Amino acid sequence: MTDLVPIAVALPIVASVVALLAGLVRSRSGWYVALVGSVAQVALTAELARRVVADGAIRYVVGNFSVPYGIELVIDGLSATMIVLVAVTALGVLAYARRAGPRSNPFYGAYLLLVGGLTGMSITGDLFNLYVFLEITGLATYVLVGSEEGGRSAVAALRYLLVGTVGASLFLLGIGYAYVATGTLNMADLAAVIGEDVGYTATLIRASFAFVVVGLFVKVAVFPLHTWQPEAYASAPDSVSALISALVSTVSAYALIRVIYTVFTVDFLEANPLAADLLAAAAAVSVVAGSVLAVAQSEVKRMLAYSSVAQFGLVVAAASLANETAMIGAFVHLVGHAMMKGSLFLAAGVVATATGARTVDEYDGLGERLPVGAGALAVLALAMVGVPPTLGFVGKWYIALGAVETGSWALLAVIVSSTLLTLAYFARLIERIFFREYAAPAGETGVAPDDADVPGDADVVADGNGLPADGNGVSTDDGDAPLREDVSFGMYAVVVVAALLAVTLGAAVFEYAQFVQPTVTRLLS
Amino acid sequence: MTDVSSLRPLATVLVSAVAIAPILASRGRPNLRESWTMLAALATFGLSASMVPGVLAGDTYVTDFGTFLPGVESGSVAFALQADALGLLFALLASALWVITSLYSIGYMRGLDEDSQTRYFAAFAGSVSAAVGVALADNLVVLFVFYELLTVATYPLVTHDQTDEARAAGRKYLAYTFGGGVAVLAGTLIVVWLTGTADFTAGGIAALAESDPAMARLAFTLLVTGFGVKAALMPMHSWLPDAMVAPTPVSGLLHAVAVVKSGVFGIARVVLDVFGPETVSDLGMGLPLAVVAAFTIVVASIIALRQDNLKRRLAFSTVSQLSYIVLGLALLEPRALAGGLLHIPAHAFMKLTLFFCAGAIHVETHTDDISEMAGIGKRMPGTMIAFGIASLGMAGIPLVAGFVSKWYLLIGSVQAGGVVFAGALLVSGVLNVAYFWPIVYQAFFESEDAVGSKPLIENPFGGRDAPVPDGGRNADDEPAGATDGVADPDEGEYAVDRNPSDHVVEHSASKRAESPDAAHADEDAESDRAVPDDADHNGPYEPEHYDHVADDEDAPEHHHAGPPAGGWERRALSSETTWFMLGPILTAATGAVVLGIVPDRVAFLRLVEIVVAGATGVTL
Amino acid sequence: MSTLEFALVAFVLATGLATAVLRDVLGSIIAFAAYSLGIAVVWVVLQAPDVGLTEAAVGAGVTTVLFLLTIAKTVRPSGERTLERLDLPALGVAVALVAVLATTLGALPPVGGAETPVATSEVTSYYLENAYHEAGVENVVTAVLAAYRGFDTLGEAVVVYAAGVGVLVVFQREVFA
Amino acid sequence: MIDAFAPRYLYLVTFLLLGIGTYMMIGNRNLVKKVIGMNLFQTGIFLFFIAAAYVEGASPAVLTREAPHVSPLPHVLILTAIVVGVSLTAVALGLIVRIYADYGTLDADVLWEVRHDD
Repeated sequence: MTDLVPIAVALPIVASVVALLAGLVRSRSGWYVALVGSVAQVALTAELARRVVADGAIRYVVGNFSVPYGIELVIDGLSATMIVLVAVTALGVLAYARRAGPRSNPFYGAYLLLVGGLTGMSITGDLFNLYVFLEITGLATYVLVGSEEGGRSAVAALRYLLVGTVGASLFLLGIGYAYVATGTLNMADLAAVIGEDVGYTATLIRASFAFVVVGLFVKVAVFPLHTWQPEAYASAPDSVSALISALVSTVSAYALIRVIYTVFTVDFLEANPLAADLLAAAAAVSVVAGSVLAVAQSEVKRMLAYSSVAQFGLVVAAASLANETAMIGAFVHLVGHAMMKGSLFLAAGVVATATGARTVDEYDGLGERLPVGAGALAVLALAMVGVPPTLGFVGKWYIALGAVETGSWALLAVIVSSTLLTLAYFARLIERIFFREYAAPAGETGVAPDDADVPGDADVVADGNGLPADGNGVSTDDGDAPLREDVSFGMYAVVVVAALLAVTLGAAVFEYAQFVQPTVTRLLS
Repeated sequence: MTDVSSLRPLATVLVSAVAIAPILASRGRPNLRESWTMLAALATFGLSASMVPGVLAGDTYVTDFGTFLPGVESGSVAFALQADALGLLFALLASALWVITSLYSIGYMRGLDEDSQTRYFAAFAGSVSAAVGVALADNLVVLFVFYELLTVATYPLVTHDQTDEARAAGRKYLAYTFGGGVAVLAGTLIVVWLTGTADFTAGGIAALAESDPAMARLAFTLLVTGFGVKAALMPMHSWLPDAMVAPTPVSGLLHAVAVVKSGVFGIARVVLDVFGPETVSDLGMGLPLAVVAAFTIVVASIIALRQDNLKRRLAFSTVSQLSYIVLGLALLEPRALAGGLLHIPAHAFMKLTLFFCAGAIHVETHTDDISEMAGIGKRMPGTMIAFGIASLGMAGIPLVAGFVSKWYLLIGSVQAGGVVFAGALLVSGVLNVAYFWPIVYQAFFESEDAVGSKPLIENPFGGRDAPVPDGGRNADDEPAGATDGVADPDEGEYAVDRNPSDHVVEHSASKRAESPDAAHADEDAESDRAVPDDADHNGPYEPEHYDHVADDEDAPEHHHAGPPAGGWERRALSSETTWFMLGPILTAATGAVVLGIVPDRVAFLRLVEIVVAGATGVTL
Repeated sequence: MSTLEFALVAFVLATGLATAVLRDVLGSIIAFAAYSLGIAVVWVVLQAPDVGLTEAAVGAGVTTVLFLLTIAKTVRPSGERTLERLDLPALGVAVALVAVLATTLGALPPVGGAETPVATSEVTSYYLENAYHEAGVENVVTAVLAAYRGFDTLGEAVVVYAAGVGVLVVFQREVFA
Repeated sequence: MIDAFAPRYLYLVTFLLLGIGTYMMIGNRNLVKKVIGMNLFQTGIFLFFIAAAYVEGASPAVLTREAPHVSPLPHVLILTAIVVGVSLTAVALGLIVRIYADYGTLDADVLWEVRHDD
């Protein structure tokens, strides 16, 4: 029954084809196909994770060949975490996308393709196969970013495509170096050959490490290789921003950790302390620069995007420590960040759909106008800041404790003060939401509560930006600040549930840590 | 000491947190909303009081949820709450004073017709929950959790006014306290790393005494610095005076009791239950801390002298008094410890009284500056008497709470050989007199006509020479044709302008000249209105009746700072303000006196004795 | 290296350079097509006929057609100049990259050596020895492609499919509508 | 020096192609040329793999040909990578067509600016 393993990759891909073909019969049926596919994927990945809990890691070689000649798929605690995260997030975002769109069938084809690509990246045990899935993921992501109306998203998508391809190509070059040095591509086999025959200080291995890491840094969006990311997140449709901000960089960071520790192993970092130092330095720079840039943004989605640069700095910092506690922390933070950041993008989407507000300035007085959305957004923001006992705090605790254990004081300082850096940009938002009065933009009428204007002119809402394709722009004038009617229950539900989870899931982390502990121990041994 | 597994600590923390939901839900119905607040306050107080007998008998109530975070090696950090003597001291204090403050809040918020009252009461309940959580935390990590939540919950209260000043204060508040939080987190991490645990242990965690002294010192410094932010140790105090833009009940309960004392309480936990007095002494960290505290005591007192805004003066007084507690802890001498800890409740009662008085003056007369308060004793006799009593206590005069704690402190500092510290205490006592006495003196013994003879006040008088004082804020709402001095060039002088919290300021010069009787009658009407009438849901407290400007055209003397042109009118104690405000004032003042006269009859002293015995083995 | 090899490599580099410096986009595309053909021949010379065939069909064929379609649908900016203006920062980055890469040159095994890890690796010899009786194909490349690394090939198919879906999404079209 | 260099010159060609590709992606303002640069970049890497597989005097990895054979694995990888490359190119060109439809220009400098006014 281990045949379930390749099915985890195949299922979303097949569903993607079905979604596309369903468009022949009936347009706008893609969402339903995606829903069925995602539910099945959640069930499948949950079952796989259950088996990992029960029996330990699952190894499967496609086509019944033997390692290292065939391609191996591995599901251990960490990859199980990723595939479940991917499936659940995809399902959650679907709940949002039903009303918010985009709604075309090819869109959901690409959506499911992304799920398949990310799942493949998570479970593959072969370095070149990782590249193939990286490119599938990349293609799906570029396309999804470009799925928004208007030229802006196309420009962002093209930029992303060019930079992302360079990243993937450098990754491929890194694989080339490793292959030239060892003659094999299976991760476990590579680790063995590097350790026994080639040696950790060989130039080829160092070069391979450098290219693989830089290539994945591009995909993770570590400063200064993040340049594609803010515009891509900001210009994509809200559903897509949420999905890719939650998953693409996350799985890339997972791949980074996987490659560093499974292929190159801890011994490589020990033999090349400079490599670990450079990782840590890149992480620290990313945390600080990402936060500073986030503070400088006026567009909320761009701010959230830069926030991701900073948060992935924390993950990379944890990865550079080669310490069990920190590594668990990296995964807690990966999952936590995925949930919180994805939901923050969705919350920003709810706000934009309901009020048209997309810049920080336009968030003035949002607490009055949209209490539920604003409240969820604030809770998620605080969780992101790391206010205890939220998920954001727990992840940070593990990472920081790992830094203390290894005596990395400089990194510890960066990690704990990232709280303040994160606060700097989120407090600004929260202050505007709750502690400023809403001021209707100049030249608008019919928005002040006591302004007895002609009802019906509220079509002129506070919206200077493009709304999603289906935004019909009609809202009823209930004499209040302009509220669009097209925020569905599903859109609210996802955001609110995520906010609640962000607060409460921290309590479950210790259990999770027990679950991944053996995997992490093996990874770092 | 026996641990008793019980859900009571949890319930004590959760009651007020849970109350947030019904408070938010009943946002349209103020009376119902405030009922929830009162219910939660009484329940919290009842729960903490119910644990007193057990704790006095030597039990500790514990609620344990099991492991929350990993420690080092096999160690782990549990999410657990415990009600031991020290924790209960703080929990009991915060919850008792919340009951009083809740009543007062009703009078204050309605008296000023503040905006966003629902948010206010919800955030208040959240703050108390977090403060009680700080009190009942079982280990450093849980304490940190609630410490941070307290910051989050109080932020909306600081920024309540939504003015630029309030927002700036809020930002500063967040920056300072989260900065402190970062230091606490780092210190906690190091402690966990050194010992594998973070559990509070009477007398200190043993493993810490044997660990690397440099690391232990670093951890101690980080923790004390972090907690010192909320404890307003200089130079990390400056958020506190700025936070005085918050409504006065907030300043009273949170910025004189719950928030600032969570900082002090954190330091107490660190000194007594994490490191233990002995280890602190071995590490040589007591003296530097004592020096910082003594410095803060004296300097803050001197700064307080120069503040004309009453709340700012009180804030600096708080800065100074908090350091009494820190000094007591830092001296590591049993009696000094007892004095410091006892000063937690003593200062709380006295300072709360003082803030309540300031708030009552603000609501009734819109006066915030001391220089405008000459003769105000006529207008608000009960308030100013309470103010006087609390001031005496602050200065350490016998028969009021402050005396007992300062006595212990003084003895302790002499025993510790710190003559310098004893000197600082005495100097500060004198300064206390110097900055409180003029307020009381001028309130009762000077008339508003006497010019500039008050000692130690440098700011010019406002209101006295101005021919037609006008708030100037709502000029548009003036009745047409009112021949008042809207363009009065002096109006920038008024406290109202310097204190945007008085954002509902309305004054009609033509009305001000009305006979005192008429004004008096209106005032009575105002007092009546302030009594919530549950049966009358269309009563004046329904939101649609909140049109303060329109309602209060007839109650002019409420709306400008300083005495009215004819001088303060003389009022009886019962009519000077509403009972919603006077009641809490008198209760708090009574509490301060009771603590001063029969300290051993109140649970606090006995709790302190247990704490000191646990930490040092010395029975007082 | 033989003269033929040298001339071939020189041709590839020259056409590659030409794509970069020609200002006219059409010229650049034509140069790129020539480059692709050249590199296809390089693959054949390096004993990779399958790759050469694919490169000729896909690289020189399909890609060129796509480029031509694109400029037909958009614009072919024609300037007065023949060559692009030199972009110094870009040149700096490119030179830096080449310099960094060149530092690894000495560590790389010589091309064509029979003792390189690639040539001698267990994986290579396993494929050469077992492909026929395990996969039943005499072309080992096909055997590896279809059998041993069939999962990659599945991925490859998915990539092509993704490109199809992608173009539909990018143009915001429904399927065949 | 020459002895060490001569057998490895194909790798140097790889690096030069990567350099040219990088230059085009950064330095050329026309979007189509950037995509061409991307293709050059990728073929540079292909050359790296194929050169690594080459064995002097060996025949292609077809068992009917006499031994020794070149390593088949890199060829397989590059066959996959070529297809990936063309797929990426197709999507990139699709995006370019749409950008042109919306903005009427393919000049990157102009477009990066337009973005800020959006």
